[in-house]
Amino acid sequence: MRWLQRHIRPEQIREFSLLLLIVAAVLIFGSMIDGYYTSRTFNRIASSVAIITVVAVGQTLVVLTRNIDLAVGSIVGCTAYFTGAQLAAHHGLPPVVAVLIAMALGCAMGAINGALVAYGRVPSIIVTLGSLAIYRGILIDYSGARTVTTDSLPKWLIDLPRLNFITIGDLDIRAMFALAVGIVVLFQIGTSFLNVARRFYAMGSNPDAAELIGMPTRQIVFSAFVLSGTLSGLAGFMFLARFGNITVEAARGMELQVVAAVVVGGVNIFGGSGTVFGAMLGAIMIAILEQSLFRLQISEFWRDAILGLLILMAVASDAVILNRLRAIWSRTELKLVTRPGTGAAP
Amino acid sequence: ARAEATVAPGASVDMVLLPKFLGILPFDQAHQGAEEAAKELKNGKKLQYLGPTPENSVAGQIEIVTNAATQGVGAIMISNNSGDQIVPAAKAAKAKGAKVVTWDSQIPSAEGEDVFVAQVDFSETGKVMADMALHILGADGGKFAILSASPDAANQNAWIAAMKDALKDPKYSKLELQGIVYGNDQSETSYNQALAMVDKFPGMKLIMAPTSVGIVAAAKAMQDEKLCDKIKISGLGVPSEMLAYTKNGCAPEFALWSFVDLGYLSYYTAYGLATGAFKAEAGTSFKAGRMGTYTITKDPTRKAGLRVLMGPFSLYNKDNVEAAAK
Amino acid sequence: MTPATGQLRPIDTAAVPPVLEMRGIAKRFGATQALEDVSLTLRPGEIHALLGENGAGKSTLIKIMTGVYQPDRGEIRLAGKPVTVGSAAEGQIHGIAAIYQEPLLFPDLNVAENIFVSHQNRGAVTNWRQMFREAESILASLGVALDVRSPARGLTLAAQQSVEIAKAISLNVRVLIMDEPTASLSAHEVAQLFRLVRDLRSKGVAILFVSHRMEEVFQIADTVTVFRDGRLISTRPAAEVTPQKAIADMVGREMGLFQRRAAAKKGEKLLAVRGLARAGVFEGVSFDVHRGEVLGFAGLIGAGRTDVGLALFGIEPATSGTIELNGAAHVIRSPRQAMALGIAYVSEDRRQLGLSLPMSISANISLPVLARYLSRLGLIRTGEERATAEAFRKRLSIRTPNVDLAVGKLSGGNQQKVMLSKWLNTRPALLILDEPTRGIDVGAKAEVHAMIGELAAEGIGIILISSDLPEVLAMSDRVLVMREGRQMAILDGDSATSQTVMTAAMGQEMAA
Amino acid sequence: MTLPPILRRWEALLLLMLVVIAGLNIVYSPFYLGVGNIVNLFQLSIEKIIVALMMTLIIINGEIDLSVASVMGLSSCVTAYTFHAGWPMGWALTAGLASGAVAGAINGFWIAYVGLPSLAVTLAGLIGYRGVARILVEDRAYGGFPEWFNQLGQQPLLGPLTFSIIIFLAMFVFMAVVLHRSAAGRLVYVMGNNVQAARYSGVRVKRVKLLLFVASGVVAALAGLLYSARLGSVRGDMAVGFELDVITIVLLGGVSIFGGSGNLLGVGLSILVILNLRNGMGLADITGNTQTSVIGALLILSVLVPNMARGLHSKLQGRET
Ligand SMILES: Nc1ncnc2c1ncn2[C@@H]1O[C@H](COP(=O)(O)OP(=O)(O)OP(=O)(O)O)[C@@H](O)[C@H]1O
Ligand SMILES: Nc1ncnc2c1ncn2[C@@H]1O[C@H](COP(=O)(O)OP(=O)(O)OP(=O)(O)O)[C@@H](O)[C@H]1O
Ligand SMILES: [Mg+2]
Ligand SMILES: [Mg+2]
Repeated sequence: MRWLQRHIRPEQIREFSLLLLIVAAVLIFGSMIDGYYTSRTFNRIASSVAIITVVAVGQTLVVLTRNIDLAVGSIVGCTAYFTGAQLAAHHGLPPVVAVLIAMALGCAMGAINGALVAYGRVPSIIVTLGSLAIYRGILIDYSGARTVTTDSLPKWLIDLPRLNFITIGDLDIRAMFALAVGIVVLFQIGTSFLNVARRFYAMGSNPDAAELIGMPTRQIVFSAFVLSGTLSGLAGFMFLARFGNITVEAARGMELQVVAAVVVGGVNIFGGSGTVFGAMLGAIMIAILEQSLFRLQISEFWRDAILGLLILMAVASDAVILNRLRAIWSRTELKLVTRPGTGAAP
Repeated sequence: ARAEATVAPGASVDMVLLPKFLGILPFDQAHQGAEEAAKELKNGKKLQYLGPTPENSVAGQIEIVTNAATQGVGAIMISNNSGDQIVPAAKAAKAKGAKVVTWDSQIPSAEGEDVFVAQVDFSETGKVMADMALHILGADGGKFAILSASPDAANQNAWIAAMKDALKDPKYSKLELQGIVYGNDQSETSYNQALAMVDKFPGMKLIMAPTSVGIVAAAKAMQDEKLCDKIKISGLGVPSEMLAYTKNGCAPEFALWSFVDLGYLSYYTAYGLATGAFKAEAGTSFKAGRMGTYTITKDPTRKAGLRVLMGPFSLYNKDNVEAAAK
Repeated sequence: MTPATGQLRPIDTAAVPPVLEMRGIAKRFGATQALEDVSLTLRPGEIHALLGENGAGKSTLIKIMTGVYQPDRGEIRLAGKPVTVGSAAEGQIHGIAAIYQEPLLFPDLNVAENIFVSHQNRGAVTNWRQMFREAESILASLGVALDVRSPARGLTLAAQQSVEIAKAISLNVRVLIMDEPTASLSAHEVAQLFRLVRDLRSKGVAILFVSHRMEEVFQIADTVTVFRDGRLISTRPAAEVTPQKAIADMVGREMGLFQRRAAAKKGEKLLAVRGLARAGVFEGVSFDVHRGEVLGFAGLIGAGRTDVGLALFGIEPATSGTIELNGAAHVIRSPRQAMALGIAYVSEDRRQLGLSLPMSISANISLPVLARYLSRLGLIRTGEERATAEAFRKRLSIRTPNVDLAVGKLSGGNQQKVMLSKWLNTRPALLILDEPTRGIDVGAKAEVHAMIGELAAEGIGIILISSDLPEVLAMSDRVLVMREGRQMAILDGDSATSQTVMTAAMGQEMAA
Repeated sequence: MTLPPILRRWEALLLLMLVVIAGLNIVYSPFYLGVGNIVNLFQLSIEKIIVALMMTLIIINGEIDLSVASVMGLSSCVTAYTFHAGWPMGWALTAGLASGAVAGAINGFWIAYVGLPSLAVTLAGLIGYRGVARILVEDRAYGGFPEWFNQLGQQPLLGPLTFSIIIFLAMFVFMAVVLHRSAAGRLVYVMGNNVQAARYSGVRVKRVKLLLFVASGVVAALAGLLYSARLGSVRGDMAVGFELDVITIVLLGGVSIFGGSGNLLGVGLSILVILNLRNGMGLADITGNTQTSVIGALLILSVLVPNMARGLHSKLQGRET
């Protein structure tokens, strides 16, 4: 226990508590729904989580720096549409190039947001509320209200959502889900160990101090937005692959889903704390609630009310658990600290 | 029947074409049709194609109608997404002398509306959908569910009601409606809902989606999950978007009407009313250019209100979808 | 330039060329001329003390050195070459680091990371193990034992200050600037810190040291520079200055050091606390406070004195024990209740807990008793509010152009005075002062001390929590000593000496 | 903070924008200056701007309420449902307002007493309250309200002014006094700046926060009812998505999203700027996404341009900001 308390912080345990809540939810729903524990349920949830997660990773980085990116839905929509249109026009485009196109476009859009926030010193909520509308407007003008249809897309793309990464028993891990998990792992490691990435935390934790000790605060904020845009671009590509039919309305409103995932996942909306892993758990939690609620034999019209309640419960119980843990930790901390005068052994 | 009114070209009337919202294909096709009619009728004023964004549809439609009235336009053509909530604005527009023609989706109470240009007979829609279901599922019938747009779409609700009505006919006794689900006319939501329906409704053999967004999303979902053998898709769809699924058997049969024609006819109707060529009264006939002669009748699907019935449905299957998709 | 810039220095470093020179620096903030024609020279291996009243411009000069502010005029020379220090990062590249008056930690990062966060060349990857180890050893050398893995959020001010110091010494700097580093440290920690500072001096680091505690300055400084109203008054070797002289330079007149407060007449019993405890934080605290009495609270950092204050004020209510006020027992659960009972608590952390920095001086002063300023319609009578603030501005000589100014714009010491005003304005029966003179200059300190005397004489009971031992000894009728959340002793005025207090505060080990 | 300087930079900028926009409208649209149009200009967004007034207080307090649009929907649906269940209209309206108070109290409880972030709580509210409205009305549309109710929403009451506009004007004055002159307003600012300092000063921060959210719920409910009166009919999707417009108005008004600063004068001007801009574009037949894009660009530029000007200014002076 002592060892645990020295090496694990309550903030890390919060992710564990969210994991517990997820398990609890799965058990409860499993007892209420016939045939719940199937690979199909897993796949439903996994594939609906995959895209949101990728965007949520980027959003987490932005939120860590005490900003918010509300333009992600529009960026996903734009990249999905634009990449789809390119693929429809040039069937021979290699997959890698398609992915790069999507990411480059997302990156550019994120860079515009980032430049306005970091160098133009415009609050992020204002910038991204604006670009949310502007990017969507550009898309509508560009598209002329056409839809990118599945049959205009190359076959490899249409088959992509069904591509398996590995199969364990009868559990298919789809490539897209694996990609999302891979990104989470990558960024989780990056944000825990890379000094450059730790600056996101420092910056959000105390921007004034960051400025005073000479951190390149503008670059930090800028790069968070660029990463968020790039990941949204990648998500746009995944969106295109998964849904095939891309209207100009694609991914409208996704920003709220993503923010919900990030908040439920325990990322502090005022910056400085939270992890991309947590954000993924948040996305999973919400997806489980949504999907499972749907399968319960309850009226279509009851779903949102219950969903709202459950999200609130998830956030509340998470906070309660975390507070308990913090209390336990801080209580023992007193004993752990050796005060000056009682010998300096650490 | 009275004499057929002729619509004289060359007048200058400000006209507004107002879709539910901007950015999806069928409405743009209607716009095309209306432009075609405008050219034929040599209207001196340019047709305004104005619409709200989807998330602001209701408030946006009301705002556009109100502003159009302020500007004193001659006619407003609305694909109404606001139910009866548009009524005060429409009435105000009429009071300022504008003609209010609805198309695609009507004002349920018919208040504030001169005439509704109905794409098809709404009670017919129910029968057409039931027929397609029976045709696809075969004589033994089976279970099916509906993937609708939003719970607030007046035309969708009317069609679903009509279909429920039609199902009472013993002819369709083998068809069992398991439930209605809403995809909010969003591809992603519809796609996810379609997948979820598979789990929610055990034994479901068909998804009936009377929405052009929902039907493609559902077809793609079934194809992605390799479920096309077990679960078929039908409903109302745009041929060019449905081509692949009809050919590979996921969506063997679906129906629609021509939105280009609908826009064209709506324009003729509104222009005729605004120029005083004819009045919005039951029994009036008029000639609508290349589409021929239409008559204004009482709308049998509503308590009050007049309509011009365009009809009929076009049914699409693997034999004719390719030609229609061109 | 002032005439004496070091030629008279007895130490051999005088021959060493200066590492940092400031020449003719001027800086203006709106109507305030914060600095005017200031020149200062720092040499390797020199501890240079900077003295001045609150608002004299010390912090501003420091921020110019570190690149946070740009001077309006003047130049900075580093090792003889003129440089522009465009940002704090550039300052660091030049080998200049600062510990600011207000700790600047990242609450979400852990202690170790806070220490190393500004290191430019840490490599790409954080080696957590190594970082924890190094952080622990730096803190150990400071004599502070903190859990390096715990986040900085929630650390007491003193602990935060320790982390700041650790942060600065972990950087191998040529010039180290310390803006009131000892303000919230107690004698033991100060001694610890000074050992380190001397260590650095012997390694050739130039140290600029700001403090309002005279005895410390003369204990450690080689050179003493005094500022007044943004101008440099004198720069002299420490050996040639006496505290009295320095104070005279600072305030422009002669003034004494601490005067022991004449014991006021003790009134009837105001507060009786028995066995007060908050689970896991402190326990077994029992004491009385009489009207007109000053009860000092002494102890090392983290001894739990603040926690007792918070319990009495209802912020973190006690979990057991009794509190009696005027003979009636009360369970205090909220600050509001405490205020209704006539208790006021002046927090030690004015930025986080004490003041609303963007709001005006008058709005801050009226806040706890806003109801007093309401008209019959429930609107605030701003005239009245301002009048009160004006009165306090005069009484505590708060330096400000007007009372509508945002508190955040004031210098640290003046902020402290605003906070005192705010609580005096509640007309308390029991006043809990937590480090009331932290970061305020001798003049103001004397004023606060005089005020404590006056308030006691008016019959107010005062609890004075302070890490400034001479202050506690001079002001208190009795001294309560705490250690690790326990009450060690209550010493009477006469038996309370720095010796006895420290012995109690450090436990047995010190007794030797 | 007691009295906002009448024309600080931000407000001056908004005023300038307003003058430019109104000028363009006058020049380019012959219909703009009509009394009917000016009334419409307010009337078409009246519910949003009423909610924006309360949202100003919430954001200055350092919180956010994303559930307002859903509460608008909830109150309309509760009123419609109870009215059609046979309640007299007066009671039905009371029930609608009460539902807003309850929704606000639920938000406030979790935020103030449990300490959850308002963004999370009201996001759940955004989904949940809409859900409750849906349970009540499902896919139905309720009309047939008493004539006086529809009249109230649609017809002028005092000269050309409608009931909603009168309510808005009265609320604007009231809120301005509360925010800038009363103790309550002072507490709103203090808590927005530094909630800990407020707590240490004996402010009952939890209670203030709770009351603020209850007020937000009631105001949103009132706005919802005004909206149903204006439309004459109620559906489950009443006011969906309004929250973003409301927040846009408040932010353009110069209120900091981190709380503690901003004032109602700015928000009032921002309301005028946005309404006039929308109206002008509507009259110029600019709708849909083009319109929202223009407002989005305006939002960004309104902060960016002064920032750049200031940056340039201080560059010229050779000093940092
Ligand atoms: N950012 C600022 N804006 C406006 N005025 C400022 C600013 N910073 C400092 N000042 C003013 O400049 C003067 C010098 O302040 P400074 O903080 O340098 O004083 P100080 O000597 O450090 O005082 P203290 O001992 O109280 O810390 C003060 O009058 C202060 O109010
Ligand atoms: N090494 C440490 N240095 C400083 N504070 C610590 C240390 N370890 C723990 N603390 C914290 O200090 C708290 C008790 O300190 P409190 O602030 O009540 O003491 P204090 O005597 O007022 O000290 P200070 O002089 O810092 O105000 C404990 O809750 C503990 O979390
Ligand atoms: Mg200072
Ligand atoms: Mg303390």
